[in-house]
Amino acid sequence: MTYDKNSKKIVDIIQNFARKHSLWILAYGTGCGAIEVPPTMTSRYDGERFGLRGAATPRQADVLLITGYLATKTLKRVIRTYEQMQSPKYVIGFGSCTINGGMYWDSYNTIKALDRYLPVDVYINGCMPRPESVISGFIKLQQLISEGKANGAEKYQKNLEWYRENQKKVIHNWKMPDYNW
Amino acid sequence: MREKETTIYLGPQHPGITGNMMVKLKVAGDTIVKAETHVGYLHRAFEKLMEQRTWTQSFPIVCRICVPEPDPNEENLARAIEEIEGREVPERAKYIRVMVLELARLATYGLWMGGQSGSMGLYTMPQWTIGDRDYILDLFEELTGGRVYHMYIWAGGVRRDLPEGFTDRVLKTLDYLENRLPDYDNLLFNNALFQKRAQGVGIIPKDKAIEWGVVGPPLRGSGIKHDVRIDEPYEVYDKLNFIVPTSDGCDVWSRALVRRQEYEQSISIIRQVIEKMPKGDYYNKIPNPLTWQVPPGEAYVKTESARGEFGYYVVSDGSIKPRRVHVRGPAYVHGVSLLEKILVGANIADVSFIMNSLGTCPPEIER
Amino acid sequence: MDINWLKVLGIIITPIIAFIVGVAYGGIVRNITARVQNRFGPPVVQNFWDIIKLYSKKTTVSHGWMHHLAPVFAITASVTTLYFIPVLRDSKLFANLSFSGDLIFLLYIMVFGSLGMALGVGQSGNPNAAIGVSRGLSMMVGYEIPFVLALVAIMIQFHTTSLNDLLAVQDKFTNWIIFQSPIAFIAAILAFLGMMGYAPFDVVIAPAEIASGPPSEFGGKYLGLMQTSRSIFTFAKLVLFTDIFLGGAGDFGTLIVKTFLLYMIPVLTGIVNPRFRTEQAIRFFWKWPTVFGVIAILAVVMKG
Amino acid sequence: MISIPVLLLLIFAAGLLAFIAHHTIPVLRDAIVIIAITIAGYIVWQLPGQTSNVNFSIGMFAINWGVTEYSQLFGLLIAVLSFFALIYSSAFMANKERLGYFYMNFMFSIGAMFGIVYSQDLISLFFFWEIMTWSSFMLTIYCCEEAQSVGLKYFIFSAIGAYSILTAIVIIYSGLGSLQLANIFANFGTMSIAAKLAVVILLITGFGVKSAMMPLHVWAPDAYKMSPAPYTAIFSGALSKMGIFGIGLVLFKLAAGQGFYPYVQEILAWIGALTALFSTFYAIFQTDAKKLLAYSSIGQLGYIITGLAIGTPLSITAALFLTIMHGIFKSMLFLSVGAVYYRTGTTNMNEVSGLIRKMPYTFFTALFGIITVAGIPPLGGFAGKWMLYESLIQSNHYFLVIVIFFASTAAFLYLYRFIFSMFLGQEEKETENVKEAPLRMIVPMLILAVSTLVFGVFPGLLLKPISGAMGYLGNFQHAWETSVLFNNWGSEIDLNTIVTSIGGVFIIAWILITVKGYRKNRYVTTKDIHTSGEVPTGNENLTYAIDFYKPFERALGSVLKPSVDKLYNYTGKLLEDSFEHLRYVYTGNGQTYAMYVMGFLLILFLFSELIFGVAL
Amino acid sequence: MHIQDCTENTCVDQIQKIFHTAEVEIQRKKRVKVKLRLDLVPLFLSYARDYLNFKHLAHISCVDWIEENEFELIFMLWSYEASLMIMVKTRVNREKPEFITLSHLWPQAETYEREIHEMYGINFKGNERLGEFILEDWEGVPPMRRDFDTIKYSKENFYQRPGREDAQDVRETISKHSGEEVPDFAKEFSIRRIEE
Repeated sequence: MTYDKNSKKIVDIIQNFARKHSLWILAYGTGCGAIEVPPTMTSRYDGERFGLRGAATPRQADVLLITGYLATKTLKRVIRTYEQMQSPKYVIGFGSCTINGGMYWDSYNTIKALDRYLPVDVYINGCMPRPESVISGFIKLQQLISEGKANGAEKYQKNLEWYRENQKKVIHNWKMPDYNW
Repeated sequence: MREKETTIYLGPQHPGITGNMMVKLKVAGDTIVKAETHVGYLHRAFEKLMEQRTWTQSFPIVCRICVPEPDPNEENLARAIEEIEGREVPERAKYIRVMVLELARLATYGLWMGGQSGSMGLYTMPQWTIGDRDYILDLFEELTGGRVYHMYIWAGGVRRDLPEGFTDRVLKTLDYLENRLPDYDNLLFNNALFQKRAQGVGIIPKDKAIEWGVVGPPLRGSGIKHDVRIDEPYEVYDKLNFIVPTSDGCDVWSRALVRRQEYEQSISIIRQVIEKMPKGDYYNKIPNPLTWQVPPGEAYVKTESARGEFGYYVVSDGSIKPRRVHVRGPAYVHGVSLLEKILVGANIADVSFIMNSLGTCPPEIER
Repeated sequence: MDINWLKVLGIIITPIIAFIVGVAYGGIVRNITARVQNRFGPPVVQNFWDIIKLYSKKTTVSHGWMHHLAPVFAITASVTTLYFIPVLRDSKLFANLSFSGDLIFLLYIMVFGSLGMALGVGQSGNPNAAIGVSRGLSMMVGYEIPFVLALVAIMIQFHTTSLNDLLAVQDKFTNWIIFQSPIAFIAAILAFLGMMGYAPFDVVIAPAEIASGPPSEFGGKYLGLMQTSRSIFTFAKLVLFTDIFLGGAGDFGTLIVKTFLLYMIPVLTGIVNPRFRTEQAIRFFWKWPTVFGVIAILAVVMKG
Repeated sequence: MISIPVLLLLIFAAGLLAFIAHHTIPVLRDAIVIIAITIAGYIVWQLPGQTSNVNFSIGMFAINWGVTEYSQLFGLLIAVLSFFALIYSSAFMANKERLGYFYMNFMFSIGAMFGIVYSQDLISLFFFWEIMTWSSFMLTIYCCEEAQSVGLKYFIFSAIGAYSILTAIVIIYSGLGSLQLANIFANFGTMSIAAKLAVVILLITGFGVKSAMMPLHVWAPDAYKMSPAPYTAIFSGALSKMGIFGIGLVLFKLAAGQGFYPYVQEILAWIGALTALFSTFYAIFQTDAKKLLAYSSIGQLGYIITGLAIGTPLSITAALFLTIMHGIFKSMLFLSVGAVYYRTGTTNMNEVSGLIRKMPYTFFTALFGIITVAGIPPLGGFAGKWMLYESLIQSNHYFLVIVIFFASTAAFLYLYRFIFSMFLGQEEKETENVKEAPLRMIVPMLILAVSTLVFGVFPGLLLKPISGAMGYLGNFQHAWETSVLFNNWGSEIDLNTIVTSIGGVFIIAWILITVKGYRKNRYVTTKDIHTSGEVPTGNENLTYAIDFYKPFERALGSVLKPSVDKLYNYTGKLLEDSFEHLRYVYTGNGQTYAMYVMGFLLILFLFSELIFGVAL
Repeated sequence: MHIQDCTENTCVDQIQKIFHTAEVEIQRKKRVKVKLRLDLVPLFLSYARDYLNFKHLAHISCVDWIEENEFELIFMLWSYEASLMIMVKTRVNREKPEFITLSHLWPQAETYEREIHEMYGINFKGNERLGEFILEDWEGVPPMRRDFDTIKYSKENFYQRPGREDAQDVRETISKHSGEEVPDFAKEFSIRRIEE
């Protein structure tokens, strides 16, 4: 399905509207940014107002929130988890360390640029980002969805080889099931 | 040949895990036969990075070691440097440090209450406590500029003085938190269901608690009165009045009770601190941070964090960079060897519950 | 063969109404929960967006044909249950197939969905899902006892197994069965708590323990169909209880009020309680609710 | 050519021929038995038209064989199940040893069952009963060495049953001077009350052994487990029904109308219900599929006994309906377990899993089996269970209905456990090369499976003959017409409303979910599951199998489990001990056994005056 | 001999009485530093645990003194009764680093040893769970050794996003690259405060 802004069908508009208003975040605290997710979701900032909700397993989730730096050990799990999610799926890079390594730029165990390994739809910067900026990141994602631009899953599928090459460069012992679709 | 028992991966991507770690469970039915903790998902090599940074640059790093409660890390590093260097800390800075540490403790207990009840499906409690914890973070934000990571406690004092009227706002927040306590009690601590689930679960016998190296509330929940604030008073804790609650149940319930009482104690400590806080310098100036050399030496300093004894072993070889900073987080023992032991025989429904009661925090296990 | 077109119409629109009401209830419940939790909560229509989103997922993972059929079993059970319950009293349109809406049949068809779901869940081979099923079926055995006891007490008291007869008995406010046999109502409502699956009886879908249990391998349209079925089933159960104990409803306004009030019982219990362990939940049902059920039967039998 | 002696002769001769053929021309063996059972089936089908009874006498005993509508019901069940079981066993047993022995005993027990149902006098009934016991005993010990002790246990219980029946026969003979069933039924009321009660209790005990009534069930799980799968199907499907057959006769032909009848009814009904309840609990915690099904079988027979004992027209209809359905679905289930055993070599549910893709038809059979057992519409079990509940409520047996309902709900647990462990769950390495069972095994299973659907949708097909059979038992015809089921939701022959609504919704939902984006379905293996982001290395066991119902076990915990367990262990140990002593007496040798029987009869004759006050 | 209330001084005396070769000093209040030969350490630790009542093993640490070609192992023991900590230090040869496990004395020592083994490559004989602990599929020099250069490693192995060398606002960099607007974080959300 192509998302041309001019030739959007009414079905697409409804579907995108529903997608936009129902973002289920996978319960995966990959890094220290996970500490700002509970405040975002709980009573003070109340992310549920925007349709955000936790999802327990990747099968049910829409958004993979990469909360901060990824150790290579975690990267492997994140890739596995991402591939188990069901399209359309979105990745939000959360915190400076997903953008350029942040304060761990010289660490031997963390990746420095998330979008080399997974298709990132939205980055939220800061170390760590305040709940307000997290929500603003989600609103940005919602905008992208309603415009039909948040198609990271298709990008990943199309450029799978490039992503795989990058992933294998970091994960030395690549023993993973294939991404079969 | 496949194994007889079923393998269940609790984590890293699991709603019941605290942080990013994995407990590989072998279960027969829903009883755990063997538990194996796997960590390293959050390894950022802090200790290696600190060897690359100057002493001042290390402060932003250490606070990221324990995400829920970063201040004991700063406190530890600052005290270690002060001990090696012999640097004096102004009295006011000590009081401010205690205030910050206790506020951090309150915030962590708020998070813990949320986690503990969230792990057994009481989702109203996290909504309340984490929302209320945010008011403490507001104070931090005003004081330090950061909600979570403060980088406030530095060698020689604290980074800046208290803003105008800050203590009043602290007191106001404390009043609010204290008024919320009856609500928490009604919802969680007086809830018969919580008692039913928590009693007799996750037992750490008293003698084993000593043998296994348990610290903090789990140790006090097993009836051993050990608290760094009393046994080895740092800053101004020896000038403050507070009790160290203990409980003899050895189970999740008694650990919860200990934390519940400490919550009140912390509020009272902060009030005392504000009352007794002297005027004066807040900072004993360090030399040019870029060429600041700490004389050769070593120090092991301890702080009582909300989850227990936080130890730092710092070695300086006289250069501008630390030779070695070794962090001993409380969860280091709780999360790996202790968890593996007390999960055996537990019900699968209680894994997350027990983990929360131990205050497992993976980033300080692997750093 | 003459086809009763009114009936056909009823058959078509009843599930749709049940779906809309059920999903809207879900949204309202999320809002009420949010208010208790000191926040605003999502819009009331949030659950509709969720379900539409699930249906519009582009890919769906399936583990085989039994997995594929699991939500079908679930929705079959919920829609059929609804069909055999008189939704409105004395209504031709909404009587559906409940010529003699029979309690025994309902007891049966209500568990059909659980078994079907369990079979589909089983094919995924996820141990968490299997644990969830094991918990769910055990719990079912738990709450069925007081529920059946309560229903049998009512059957004895009114000498009927038919819902329509029960509705006929409750012709005015004071004749509601909740007033006529309150003990049976207590037993039934406690079982009802377990049936609705809110805390403290949400052992089946315990996220922190078994990663959402049975649905953990379901996503996209499967999860969407399951949520649809859950909404319909919730509504069906509420209508059933309203019919049995609260005198049914003559019009939709009354029905909404009664079912909503009834729904608030498990919801509000759930908001302020943690969950039981499975064995604690089962024992709970085998303790007081069962005692109440037995008392209810004994009371009826003694009376004559 | 269509008469009972021909039928019996055919079966027994086929058994002997198969025995001989196995040693000379093995190919003929299967053909002989299948042809024989086919012809036998035809004969049974045609028998009611040939109403002539067969009378002859051997020595002092007058032998009388005849067909009633009641016996015809059972005769047809036996014929059909035996036919399918024999076709199945032609593939299942193909490479086994001692097949002559197997087929001979198989045929003998089929013949004996025919003999039992068509006997019109007690002597031939007892004679065939003993043949049945013997042949089934032989097949119980057929498989292996371990089966010896199991067989002995079975044999002891059978002997208890046999002696009970024999004693009853003696009492009847001493009281009435005739062993013709017709005479007995007519004149039973003239006997003394003590003798009548003794006869009823003894006969129910005797027949109850075969139908595994609760205190007498101990032999059943092990014997079912040890016998080869095709025979287990007969064992549970048809042979246990002989007990039901007998109990039916005793209740309605002998006990009915006597003063103690209501008490017998109540006690028997409760025994049946408790049998159902406890065997369900035991079934839940089994790890062997055949044992699980055996306990399930005991439980189902409990329902049937309860139904019979209640004695209202509707309950008897329900009981007989369940009898037929149980014959079908339990054969199906045992046959499907047999198919799994054939391919994997185990019936331990912890060892096999994920066979659904490898053995889809077997799974289909098992699925239909468990849905039928669970009594869920639209399959066959529904109408029977429904009528049972309704009759219990109508006859004010409220606590019975609760116990039975509880047992029935708890049955979901073991049914799910059974199908989950074997067919669902992870596909494991050990079962990688498993194929679907051969056609000769699949076809009988599938036909039986489809028949449950047919009888579920059109219960009238069964209810009509059952109604006839009930006409024989008493004046109970057309009882089912009083049921709500057929008044409100169906016609005389089908359950149109229920079936249409369930089927309709099911099919519509199925089409909707399948059509919508069917191509976008991504089919993945069972290894591709949510393992919290980890990738299992392959040695991990991801099947949740052992202690499946641990929470339930724990919940039962102090309430029920230990006490019942203790009781069971205690009685079990007591029995084991007594077997040790009995072993000296019963050597398992036919001649000694015959000698004992003769001795027992002699003693009875000699002391009858002392015991019964009547000289024989 | 069981010492209930040992202070710093009695503790030092006690240790020196038994371990003559040990260098014992009071570092500061509540800290006693003991330097020992490698082979005496297990003996000393079990002595301290059983006789001096230092029940709590707080810490095992390791420092790489690459200049002296030695690893330093540091054991921290705490006595609940005496509120006293002793720091036991010993040196291991860097070429063939070996020590024996303490997991029979303190179960949690196993975890510390696993980490030190992974990070420094010291082999603790008798510990069965040495192996992968924190790192996964690590090849080469144990990372905490001084001769492992983390900057070089990370530059070689990881893609470094250009533009992070000088201190600049990340937001501007992003917006420069993708041409998007700078995100407006000042957007108001209705958030409660205590004062209100």
